[in-house]
Amino acid sequence: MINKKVANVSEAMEGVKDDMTLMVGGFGLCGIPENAINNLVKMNVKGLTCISNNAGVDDFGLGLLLHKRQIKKMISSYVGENDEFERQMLSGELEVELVPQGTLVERCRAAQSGFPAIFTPAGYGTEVAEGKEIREFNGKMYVLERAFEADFAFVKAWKGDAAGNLIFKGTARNFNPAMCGSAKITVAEVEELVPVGSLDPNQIHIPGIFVQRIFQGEKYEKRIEQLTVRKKA
Amino acid sequence: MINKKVANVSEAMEGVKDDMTLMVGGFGLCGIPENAINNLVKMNVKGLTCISNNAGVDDFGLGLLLHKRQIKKMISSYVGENDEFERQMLSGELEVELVPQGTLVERCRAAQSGFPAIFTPAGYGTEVAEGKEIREFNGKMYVLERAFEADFAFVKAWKGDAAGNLIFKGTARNFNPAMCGSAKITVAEVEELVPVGSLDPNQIHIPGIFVQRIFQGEKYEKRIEQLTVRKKA
Amino acid sequence: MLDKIGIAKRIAKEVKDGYYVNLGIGIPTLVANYVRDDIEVEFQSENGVLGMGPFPYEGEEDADLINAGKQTITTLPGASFFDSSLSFSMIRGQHVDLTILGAMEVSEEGDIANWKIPGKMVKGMGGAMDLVASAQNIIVAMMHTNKAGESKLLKKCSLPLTGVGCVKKIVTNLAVLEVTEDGFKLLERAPGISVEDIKKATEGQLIVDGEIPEMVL
Amino acid sequence: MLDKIGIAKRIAKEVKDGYYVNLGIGIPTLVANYVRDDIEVEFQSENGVLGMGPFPYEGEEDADLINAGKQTITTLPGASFFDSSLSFSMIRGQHVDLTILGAMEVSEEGDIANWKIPGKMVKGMGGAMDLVASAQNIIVAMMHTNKAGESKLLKKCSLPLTGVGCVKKIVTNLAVLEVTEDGFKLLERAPGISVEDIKKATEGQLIVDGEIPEMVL
Repeated sequence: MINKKVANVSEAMEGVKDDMTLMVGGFGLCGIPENAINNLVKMNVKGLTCISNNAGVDDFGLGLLLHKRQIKKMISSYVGENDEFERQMLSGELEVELVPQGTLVERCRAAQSGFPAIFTPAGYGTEVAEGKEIREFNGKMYVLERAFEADFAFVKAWKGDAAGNLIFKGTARNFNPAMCGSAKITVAEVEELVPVGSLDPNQIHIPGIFVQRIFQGEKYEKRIEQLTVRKKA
Repeated sequence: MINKKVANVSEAMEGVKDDMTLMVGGFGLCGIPENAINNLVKMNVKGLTCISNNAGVDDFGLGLLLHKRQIKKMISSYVGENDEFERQMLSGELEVELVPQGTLVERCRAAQSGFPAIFTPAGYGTEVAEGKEIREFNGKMYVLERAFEADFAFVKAWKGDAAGNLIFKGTARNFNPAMCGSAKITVAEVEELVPVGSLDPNQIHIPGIFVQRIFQGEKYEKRIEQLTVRKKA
Repeated sequence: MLDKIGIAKRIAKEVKDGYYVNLGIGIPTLVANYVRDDIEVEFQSENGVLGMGPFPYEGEEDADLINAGKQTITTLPGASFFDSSLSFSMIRGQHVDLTILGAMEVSEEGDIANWKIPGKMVKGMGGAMDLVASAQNIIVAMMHTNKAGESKLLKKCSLPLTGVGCVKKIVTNLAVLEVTEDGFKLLERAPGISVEDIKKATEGQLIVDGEIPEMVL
Repeated sequence: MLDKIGIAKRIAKEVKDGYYVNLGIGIPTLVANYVRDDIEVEFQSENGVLGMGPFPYEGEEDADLINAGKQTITTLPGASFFDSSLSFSMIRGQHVDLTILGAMEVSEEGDIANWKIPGKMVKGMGGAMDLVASAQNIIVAMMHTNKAGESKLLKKCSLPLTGVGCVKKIVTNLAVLEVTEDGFKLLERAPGISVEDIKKATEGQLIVDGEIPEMVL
């Protein structure tokens, strides 16, 4: 068993530098690598390009990095619910590449899987396709989209072991699996680091080969963005 | 919950006709849809094109269909361990398209996922790439391979429910997941059909949306191709 | 004239037995509440869940269980979780039978715009571009006119597009329309709304063929 | 001269701490038995398992647990199962550090042929084409000559190729060789084998630079 465990978040972040490209897991605030993000704020690295479906909210998640102007460019599919983001984008302070959600995840997976590019129908006929190769297959039009290249991927899982094996919970899975192994170094933080051998090999979502560093995360806030409930009858 | 359960293998095979293209899950004899294959023999459909990593052995798996000359064309990555196969192929009675294993599974997944084609490095510079588009990305050469088109996919899972959700066991998973939803109709047979709601939604390998029919399989032989053991000390 | 709930109720009638349905944010989310309960339907959300149920009871919400609108949800028996990649395999691979989403504009050729107002508002397309480029069956739920009273059913969309030639049906507060080769074909009027009202509110080519029935909700 | 076990033992020394290794059928499979036990290594098999252990004890075999050679296996703590698609993501995505496989022929430019003898034998390429097109580090394990005594280290391969310019190192019953821009560079001799013996058995360009040490197993 190849041991991927590191002592803490600081050790896990070793090598992260200004101007790097980072993949950050999560959908909205669900399943985001809270420890890694908070540590990026503390490290004060600047000029970052972040590949992440969303940009957090004003005071949580990647919103914290936006607030401190640490992010040069965001590559995302949806960035609503974040006033500071919208302000920086409309004023031109922040570069933004908006990518259809399915394309975003598949450009991650392409990097993970050794594919240089994909043909997807998403965005055909829109400004997303401008300047890109278009091709017809079986009467339908497709856009050629390239695999991402990133320095670090930060993901969050529910359970993991020192071998780097990961299990996600509910819809906190989202973009995290496709980002594992999609950057030069993948850092996984887990709510619970369990002993090697205690996870069922049949039920592992991401095998350890895709993860370079793993650590036990701390103090998860797991904030809910839109609390919707019904009353008990 | 949308109910996919059918009473038995005969009902599951409804609509299978001569000259169709079938995907068949499994690796060697591991994880093959034994009930579906045996029923294809019984139905005596002819002129089939089979997409399957292997072709069974002389007296088991797809070898049974080869023996009865029901297969016109095999699309596989490895067809050793089958004398009748080799004879039919070398004599020209059987058409064979040999496809690199990673390409084979990804052409299934492309069909499942709505991708028309993929660029893969496998086979570049070999006869596999002949007549296909070659393209360089970042200094490396890739071959354009097309998504499969199939009428039926037959897969075998360990557990499943009437919603069509599937869980595979060990290395019997192999090609089965990528074939689910990759043909017009996907038929899953399971060792154990469990009540809906008894599978953990977090641990389902293939969601039911990819499966059109599911049934409880019978009399699994699960033959071992190469028994390798060590003596107890 | 219909309110948002009325639009949701009318669209719910388009949901058929055995359908897998993806609901967009806003009015489409409400559709789930009005689907007949004697048919089998499963709701998919592109962030990674199939078999969504109603909102959780107070105090039973789980931060790890949300829909694409980031709302807390529950699941029904037979549900499954999966990653974003497999989720868009369901969508792009046309395994989802019906997509219902909102729009800022729809053109008479079935183009749709719903993600950007240049210089003013950019929220992003989320999964909408994948959905409209892939779905066989797309219904748009929206108001017939914008806040300024201008038609949202146009000859050509003025805003950046989300997809081209993809919308099949539109349900607004005023009408049900089908997108045909010749333009918006009027199928039904909202209660109390005349064909004349709909003509006035529709900039794109409107086809009125014979008597137009009033919707039954 | 080495036997198959000797070749496996010599290749085992190429396996480094922290390596994920894919072993082909035949001699490569034997390598696992001779890797130092003070380093951390995991074996991947392309049919869908990472963290393979030894063969099972008699009576403990499981038909659902095999390697790519269809042999019954066991797993070690930390192992995982996955589908063929994710398995080839590991391979194609260069997450596997070392690939060891057999060959019928290797050319001095690093081309490899191991899947077909036209008109005579066609077993198929299995995962070999993906492995050789993707791996950064490929070691070929084979006999230096075929049964007819002809060299398998050639100027050009005569058989249909599996991959081009991909082989980095070759371990045969006679020698260890590195594939360089100028040809096969002789690194080590097998016990009892002279440089002259190796020259005779090598059709492709052989580079002998200085004293060639005998292998230490």
